Amino acid sequence: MFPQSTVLDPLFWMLLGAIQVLLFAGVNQWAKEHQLGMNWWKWALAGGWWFSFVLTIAGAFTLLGENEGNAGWYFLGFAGTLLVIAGAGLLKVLLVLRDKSQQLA
Amino acid sequence: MKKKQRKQSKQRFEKLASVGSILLLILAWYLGGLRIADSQNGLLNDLLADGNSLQAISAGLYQGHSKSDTQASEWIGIGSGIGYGGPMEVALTVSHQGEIKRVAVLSSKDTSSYLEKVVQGKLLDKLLGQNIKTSIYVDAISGATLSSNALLQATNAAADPVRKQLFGFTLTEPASVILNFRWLDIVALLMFALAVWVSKTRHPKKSAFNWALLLTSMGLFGFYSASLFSSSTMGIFASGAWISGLGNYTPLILLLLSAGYIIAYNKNIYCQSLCPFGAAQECLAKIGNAKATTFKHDFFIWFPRVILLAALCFGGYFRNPASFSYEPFGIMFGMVGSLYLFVLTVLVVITSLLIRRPWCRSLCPINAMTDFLKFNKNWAKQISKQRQKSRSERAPEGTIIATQASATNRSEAL
Amino acid sequence: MRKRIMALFYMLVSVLIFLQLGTRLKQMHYVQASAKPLYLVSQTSASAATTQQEEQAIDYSKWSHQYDDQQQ
Amino acid sequence: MVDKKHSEEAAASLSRRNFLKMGGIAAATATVGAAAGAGFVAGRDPDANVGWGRTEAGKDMYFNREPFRVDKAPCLNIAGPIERPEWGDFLFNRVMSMGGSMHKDGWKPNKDWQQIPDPRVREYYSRYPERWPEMLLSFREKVKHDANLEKHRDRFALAWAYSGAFGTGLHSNFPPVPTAHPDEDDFKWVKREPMEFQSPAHASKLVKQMANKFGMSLVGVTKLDPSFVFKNMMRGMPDWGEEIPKHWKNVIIFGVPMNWDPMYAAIGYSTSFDAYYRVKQASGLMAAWLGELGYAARPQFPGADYEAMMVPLAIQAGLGEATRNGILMTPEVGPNIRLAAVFTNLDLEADKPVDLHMGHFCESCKICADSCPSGSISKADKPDTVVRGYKKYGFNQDSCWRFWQQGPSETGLGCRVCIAVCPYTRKNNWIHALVKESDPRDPTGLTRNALLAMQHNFFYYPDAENYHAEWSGGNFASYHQPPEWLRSENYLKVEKTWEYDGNWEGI
Repeated sequence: MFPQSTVLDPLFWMLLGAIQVLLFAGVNQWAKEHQLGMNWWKWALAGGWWFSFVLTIAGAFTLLGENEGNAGWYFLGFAGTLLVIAGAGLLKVLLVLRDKSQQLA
Repeated sequence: MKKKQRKQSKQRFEKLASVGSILLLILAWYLGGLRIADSQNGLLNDLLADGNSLQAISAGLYQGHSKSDTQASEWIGIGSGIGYGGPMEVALTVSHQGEIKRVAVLSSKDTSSYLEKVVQGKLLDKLLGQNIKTSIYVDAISGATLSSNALLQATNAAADPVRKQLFGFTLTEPASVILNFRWLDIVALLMFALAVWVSKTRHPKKSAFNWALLLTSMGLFGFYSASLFSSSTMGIFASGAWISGLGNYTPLILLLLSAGYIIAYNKNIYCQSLCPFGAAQECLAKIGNAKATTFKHDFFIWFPRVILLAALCFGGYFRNPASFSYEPFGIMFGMVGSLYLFVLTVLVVITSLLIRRPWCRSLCPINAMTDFLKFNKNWAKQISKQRQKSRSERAPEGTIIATQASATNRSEAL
Repeated sequence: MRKRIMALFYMLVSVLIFLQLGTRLKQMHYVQASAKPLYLVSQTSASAATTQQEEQAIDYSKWSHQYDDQQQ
Repeated sequence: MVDKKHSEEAAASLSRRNFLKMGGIAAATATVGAAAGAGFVAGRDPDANVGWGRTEAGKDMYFNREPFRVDKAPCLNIAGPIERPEWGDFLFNRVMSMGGSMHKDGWKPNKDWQQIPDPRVREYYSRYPERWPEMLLSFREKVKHDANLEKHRDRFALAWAYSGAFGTGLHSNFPPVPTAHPDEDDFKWVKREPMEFQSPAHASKLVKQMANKFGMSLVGVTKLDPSFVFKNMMRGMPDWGEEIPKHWKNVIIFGVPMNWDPMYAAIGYSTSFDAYYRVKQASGLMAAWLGELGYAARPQFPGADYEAMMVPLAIQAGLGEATRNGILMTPEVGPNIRLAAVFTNLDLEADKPVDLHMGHFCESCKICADSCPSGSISKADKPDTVVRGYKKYGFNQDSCWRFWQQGPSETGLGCRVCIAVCPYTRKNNWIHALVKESDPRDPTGLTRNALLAMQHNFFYYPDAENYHAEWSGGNFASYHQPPEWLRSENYLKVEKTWEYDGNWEGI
C-alpha cells in the first residue's frame, strides 16, 4: 500500500496478514454456529474463493491505477459477478451438505 | 356502491390510456416521416470528392461531375440490404474503372452496438479498393454476423446500378426473403408447442418439464443465438419494417406466438417457460434460494408501461426501434451493448441471487405488453357482448365508445 | 430486508434505463441533425493521388534544409 | 451458585462469539479495502516504470530467459536468398538525400519517381513504386504541419520542452560521429595493449554488468551476423563497398524503454529522444570503457548513426522477438525499447535467442495494425512478405514516415502509437508479471486467448483517425491521457481550450 516507504509497507502487509487470522476465526465461529461441518476441502474451497475475490478487486484497482479506467471497471464487473455467483453456489453446496448430514444423523 | 364507482373510473382511465398510447405511437411515426423526407440527398454530397457536383441519373444512381474534366469522374450507387431490424442503406463511390473509392452507411435499423462492432472490425475498410466487376465479398465480423451480411448485401446492391451503367450487367437478383429463415425458427415453433403442453398438462412432473424447457431455451435462444424478443422486436413489428424481410426471424416468431397465445387464452406462457433471461434468473434464484417480493403500489404497474411506450415512440420517430432496446438481454447473451446496460446486467444478475426474477418483477416490457393485450381483449369482448345484448333487445341504442382499430390489433403500446 | 434490496434495485435500474435511453436519444438526434452518413470510409491513397496537381505551388527549398542536416 | 458461574461463562462465551463474528466481518471489509488500495497504488507505483523509476539493475524487474533459450530464433525464418540491406533501404538516407537535392539544386519532386536525382533512392522506389505517392504526400503534409504547429503551442508547450531538452542532448557530439576509416577510428580510444580476460564468459558477464552501470535496462551479446550490415554505407567514408571491417567480431547490444507516461500519451506528448539520449550516452561510455581495456569499439546509436540493423541483432542476442509492426518486442517492456550497440573485437560468449511464443500473440492480436493512424502495418494473419530472404510482416516505411511528421511537436517527431497500444507494453507490476510468466509456459494458448478476449473487449482504443492532428481530421487522441507533469494547464498561464481523448483512471 505504501510502495516507496521502507517502514510502512512491511507493516501494512503484516497487518493485512494478521487480520486474515481474525477473519478466519470469525468465519470459523460463524460456520460452527450454522453447523456447516467444515472439513479440509471445504476450507480449501472457501479460502480459494476468498483469495480469488480479493485478487479480482486488487487486479481491477491496479488497472485503474494504471489509467486503464475502462478495463478496470469491465474486469471488476465481469470477474466480480462470476465470483459472486460462484460464492453463492459454494454457500448453497455447504448448506445442502449440512442438511443431508442432519437428515442422516 | 362507492367501490363499484371507483372501479368504473379506474376502467375508464385504463381505456383512455390504451387509446392514448396508440395515438401517441401513430403521432411519433408521423413526425418521423416528416424528418426522413428532407435528409436523403443531404447525405450524398459527403460522398463526392470535394469540388464535384451531383447529378441524379436513375433511382439508385448518381453521377459526380468534377469541374475540370466534363466526363464523369465518379459514380455513386445506393442500395440496401436486410439486417437484424430491417433495411440498411449503403452508398458507394465508384471510380471510372469500377474501383470502390468511398463507402458510407446512410441508415441502419440494427442495434447500434452491433453496427459499431462491424465498423470497428474494419469491414468497411476491407471493401475499399475492391472492383465491382466481380461480386464483392468480405468475411463477416464474428459476433455481429447479421449486420455484416446486411452491409455486404447492401454494398452489392449499391454497386449494381453502377455495374449496369459502366459494364452493362448486374449481379444481384433481389434477395429472396425465404433464405433468411433457418432451423432455429422451426425449433422456436416446436418449443412453443411444448410450452403450451407443459402449461396445460396435469402431469405430476410438470415443474421438471418446465425446468427442462427453460434450460434448453436459455441455451438455444439465449447463449447460442441471442434471439429472444424484446421491446425492439415489438417496435420492429409495429413499424412494419419486417415486411421487406428481416435478417433473423426467430425473435419475431416468438413474439407473435406469445402474443397470439395471450390473446387466445389470456395466459402468458413465454415468461413462465420460454424466456432465456427468465431461465437465467431462475437458476440464480436456485443457487441463492431467493424469495420473490413485489410492490403493490400502482406506480410500479404504470412505470414499466411508460418506459416501453417511450422506447417505442423514440424507435418509431427515428425509424430505428432496434437502437432503443433497454433490456439486459444483449449484454447477457452476447456481451454487446453500452456501459449502462453492462452495469444494469451485473445488477440484475447479482440481485437475482437474493430476489427471485428481479427484472421480470420490475421493468420487463413483456409484462406491460401482456397487460395491454389482455386489457384490450376484455374490452373488445365487453363491447361485442353489449352489442349482442342490444341487438337481442331489438333497439340498438348503445353507441360504441371510441372505435378501436380492432381488438386483435397487436400494436403494443400502453 | 428483501423489500429494501428490491427498492434499491428498482431505483438503480430505472436510473440506468433513463441514462441508456437518454444517451441513445442524444446520439440519434446528433446523427439526424448532422445529416451526415452514419459511417464514412474513404481510400487514403486516393487522396494521395488526387492532391498531386497542386504540387507545384509548394516552395520546397524554403524548409527542405531541415532534411539536409536532420539528425533524426 | 453454580448456575450463576455457568451463566457468567455462557455470557462470556456469547460475547466472545459475537466479538469473533463482528471481528470477522470487520476484517473482511478491511481486507477488501486494503486490496483495492494496494491494487490502485501498485498500478500507480513509479517503481513499476522499468528503467525509469527502479534502478536500471533492479533484480526482480527482469524476465528469466534461461528456460526459453533456443538455438535458432523462431521469428528469423529464412524463406529466400539472404541479401544485405542497401543504402537506399534506410529511410533517413533517402530523406536526407532528397532534402539535400531540394535544398541545394532546387529539385521539385513530382509524380514520376524516375526523376529522383539520387540513383540509390531511385533504386529503392523501383522496387516499391506504390510507396512513392506516400513519400510525395509527406512533403506536402510537412508544409501543412509546419503551418499549423504554432497554433497548438499552449497545449503542447511542456511536451515540446521535454522532448527538446533530450533532443539537444542527443545532438551533442558524444560519442563522436566517426570521421575516418574504421580501422583507425574504432581504435581512437585504445591507449595501451589490450588486457586479457580469463575467458569469453567472464568478459560477457562483466560487459553486461557495465551496461547496467551505464544505465541500460536490457543487454545482450551476439556474434555480428554480416547479413544485417548495410552495403556501401560507412560513416566517415564518402564511398564504401561491401567490405566489413575484420575487427567487427562481436556485438554488445542494449536498450532502455522510453519514459512510460509520455510514451502512453503518444503522439503529441511522447518523444523517443529520452531513450535515444540515454542509449547513445551508454554506447559512448561502453566504447570508451572498451578503449581503456585496449579493445576496438564501433558505437551504433539512434538518430541515424548505424552501420547495421539493430532489431535482428537484438533478436539473435535473445533480447526478444520480432513483432507485427517490425520493431523488437521484449518480455519486460514489450516494444517500448530503444536500442544501441557497440561492435568490438573483444572475444565474448554470445547469448542464445529466445522463443516466447510472441509470434502467436501477434498473429491473432492486430491491435497495432488497427490503431495505426497511417495504416502502414500489415493486417495479415501470418507474416506475409519476404524481405531480403527473411519472412516477416509487410511494413510500409513511407506511409509511416508521412504520418511520422504529422506529430504536433516540433522536435519529438515520430508517432509511437503502435508501441503505446501493444498489449505487451506493460509496466512491471504483479498482474503483468503474472501474465508474462504464465503465457510462454502455456502450450495450449488458453491464457493467450483469454488475454486477447479481455484486451479486445474491455480496453478502450481511440479510432485510428483520431490520433491525427486537428488539422488533418483527428483530435490529438492518445491511448492514455498525458501525465500530470506534461499538462500545460497545470503549470503555465494558458487557457485550457482542448479535451483529452484517451484512457484515464476512471475514478
